[in-house]
Parts: sequence; C-alpha cells; structure tokens
Amino acid sequence: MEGVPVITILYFAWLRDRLGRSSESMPLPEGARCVGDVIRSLAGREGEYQAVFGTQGGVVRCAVNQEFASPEDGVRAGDEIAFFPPVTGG
Amino acid sequence: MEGVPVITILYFAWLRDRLGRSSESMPLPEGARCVGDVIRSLAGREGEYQAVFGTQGGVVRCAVNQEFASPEDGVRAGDEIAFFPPVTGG
Amino acid sequence: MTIRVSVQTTIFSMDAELPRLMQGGQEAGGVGAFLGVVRGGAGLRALTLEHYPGMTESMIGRIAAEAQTRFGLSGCTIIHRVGRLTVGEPIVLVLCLAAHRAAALDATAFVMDWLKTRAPFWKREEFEDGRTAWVEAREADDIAASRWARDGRPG
Amino acid sequence: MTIRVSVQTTIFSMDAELPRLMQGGQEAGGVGAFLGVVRGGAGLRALTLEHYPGMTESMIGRIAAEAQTRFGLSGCTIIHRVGRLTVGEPIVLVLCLAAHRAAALDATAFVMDWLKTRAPFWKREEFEDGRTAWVEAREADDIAASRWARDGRPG
Repeated sequence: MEGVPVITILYFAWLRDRLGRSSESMPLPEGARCVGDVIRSLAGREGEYQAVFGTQGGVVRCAVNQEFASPEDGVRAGDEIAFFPPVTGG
Repeated sequence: MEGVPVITILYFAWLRDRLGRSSESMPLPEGARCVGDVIRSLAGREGEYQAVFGTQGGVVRCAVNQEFASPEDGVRAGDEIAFFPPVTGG
Repeated sequence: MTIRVSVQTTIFSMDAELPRLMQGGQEAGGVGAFLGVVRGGAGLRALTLEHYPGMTESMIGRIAAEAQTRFGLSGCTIIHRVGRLTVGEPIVLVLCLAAHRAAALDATAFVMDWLKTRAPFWKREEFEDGRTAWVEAREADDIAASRWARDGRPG
Repeated sequence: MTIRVSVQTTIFSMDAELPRLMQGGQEAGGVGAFLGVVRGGAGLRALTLEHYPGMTESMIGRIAAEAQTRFGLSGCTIIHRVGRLTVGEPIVLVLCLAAHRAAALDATAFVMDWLKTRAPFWKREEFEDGRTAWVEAREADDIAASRWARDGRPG
C-alpha cells in the first residue's frame, strides 16, 4: 500500500446524519493540493454530497489533522480531514 | 427603667481588643443627637478610648441598628451603635 | 428564585449546595461560582474571622437580592465561614444561577466585590512565629466594588 | 500548575475535583467556577453531545494552557460531558485557581467563551414530542469569544 495517496475523511453531527457515514478513506483526488480541492471533489459526487458540500458548503467547517483549517490550507496523503458544522459545546 | 435614655455600644476586631470589651450600655450622652456626638463623648474618656476615637478615629467605621452610618446620622435612646475597623471579609 | 445565606463555622460542600440552588428553575443554564480559600505565604498559619451577628446576615441577604435583581438570577447561595481557618481552608462560597453564563459569572464577581466591602467581617492573621495582626482593608477592594455603583449608590 | 482535562459520559463532582485542583499551590486565594447545565424550556427533554475524540482533548488542553498563561492561574480543571443528558443535568465544569478573585473569575469566563467556539462539540436537541434537531451555533458566542482576541489571534 506504500505510495498510495490516501486520505481519511471524518463527518460529524448533521453532516454524518445526512451523508449516512461517519468516516471514509479515499485516494487524494487527482491534483488536489488544498482542502478546497477536496471539498470540490466531494461536491461533485451525487446526492447529499452535492447539497452538503456545494449548496450548503458555506456553513461547513473543517479540520486537518485535528487543527481547524480553511479551504486554502494544504492537504497531503495520510491526512485526517474532518468536516462538521460550527461547534456548539460548552 | 422606662424613660432612661440608654444606648448599647458594640466594639469589633481591634477596637474590642484595645478597649478590652465587646459591648457596653450607657446613657445617651447629654445633648447627643448624632453618631458624632457619641464619638466625641467616647473620645473624652481616658486611656485607649481617647486614642481609638480621637487620634485614630478617622479609620473607625460605624453602624446604627445594624446599618452602616456616618457621624452625621442621628441616634436615639434604645439604639445599638457598633464601632469597628473597615471590613475585611470575603 | 432561591436565596440562601449562611454564616457558619463549619465546612460547606459545593455538591450539597447545588440541588438546593437548582430549585431556582429549569430555565437556568449555568452556575457561576467563587470559592475563597485562606491564601498562604509570608509565614501565615491561619486566619480567625470575626463578624457582627445579625448585621452580617442582613447585609449578605441584601447583596444576594441586589444581585438577583441586577443580573436576573434564578438562585443565589452565599456561605461565609467564621472562626479559625488554617491555610488552604475554604472561607466563602458564592453560587449564582442564571439562564446564561455571562450573567452567572458577572453576578458572582458582583457579590464577591460587595462582600469584601459591605459585609461586616474582620480577619485576624496568625503567623507561624505566634504573632497575630488584624488584616487591613484593601483599597483595591473599594475600587473593585465601586465599578458596580453606576447608579450612584454607595452600596 | 495543575491542568486537568476530561471528556467523559459520567457525572462529575465539584467536591471531588477541588483537592486535585488545589495541589496548584498554597499561594492560591480562590477558585472561579462555572457549571453548565442542560437548560429546559420549549419542550426540551434532553441533549445529546457528540465530539471529535482526540481533537477535543487537545483543543481543551490548549484553552486551559492559554488561560493559565494569560491569567497567571495556579490550576485549571475542565470537564466536559458527552452523550445523552436530560434537562437539569450538568454538562461542563470549569475551575480556575488563582491568587485573587478577579483573575479566577475572568479566566473562567475566558475558558467558557473559548469552549463554546473552539472545542469540537455538537449538541442535538430531543423534544418531548420526539422531534430532534441539531443546535445551531450562536453568533453571540463568537462575539463573546472575540472580546479576548486583543492580540489578534483568532483562537
């Protein structure tokens, strides 16, 4: 498996509910260099993905390797990328 | 005892230590109408009273019937008048 | 609204106080709290707290009522110990129940500032060498209390 | 300085947390605290709290360390529950140990404001009629958190 550029994606809260999964492993999309590239790839899928990452993408927050991240932040093979709504703890 | 104009005086903290008593009953001093009159009467006593209510009177605080009071506040027979240093609770 | 005021020699329990406070209502979202303890250092061994029985309870009750009005509290508990307390022991507990955290924490600060300046307690320090001394009032406490007096009332 | 961070399903005890916190030192004069509970009303029955394991603990640990530096704390305890919690149940406990009350209470407000905006927790509401809904983030929480960002850092 060495050399296969895979990323792990986690979904929380209503993103998980709507997408019907809490995580997935996928190859780093062709040419993807930043979080925004991954989002565009996910928005290109059918069904809920398009709604969650396209239409409603503005409210989706992201973390890369457990650090809050912006669409401009870089991604690499092996990264853990999480998508979730704005936090509501405390 | 009806008609004898008596006041109760309480002393707290270092005032009590220096005066050697925590309370006393005394007749309302002749012509006394306010807290200041009582203070002047006590300052006229010998020994520690003079020091506590004269020289150091500036830091002494007062309550009349368990309400903070100023030298100008009135006193009447039956009143409970307390003298103490600035409070240091909490 | 539940107000509870106690001046006591015995220790208190935060866990035991909470259910009583929380009777203040389901609409409450949080409890602001402050627990004061005897601060050590400079050879201090213990404090002895003296108070003015009767006046203490009435002043603390008024402080609680004022906090309730000003911050819209659903409950307020103020427990102040008296007697001899060694370094590290709890002196005072303030609990303020409110719908939101800002009101709960602001009310807690308000109550503490007023307790320091309006409740008739006096502390005597006892040092390891046997020396004792009455604690002098801190100007900083008067300044802290004055920040709440925007309505011009002295207390 | 003692920092303790816990994300747990079980209830916590303020009394049990205090001795651990107080190991922070004899120089401490007080503990500021906030206890958040599930606020009732509008037919709410319970909340379910979800979090991002790993990231939650690391973010809370950073918030505690930041509070320690900024307010000179001697100790900081942050316990956040996850899972299903009914109305009135405790969600979060923050304890900040400091030499003086102002620092202890300000630090407590600081930690709560940052927890609300920087710790990856999400709440789902469950109503008496069986309906459920994810809680939306409050703009007021972002504003509350931004008041601490005088150094220009976003969090």
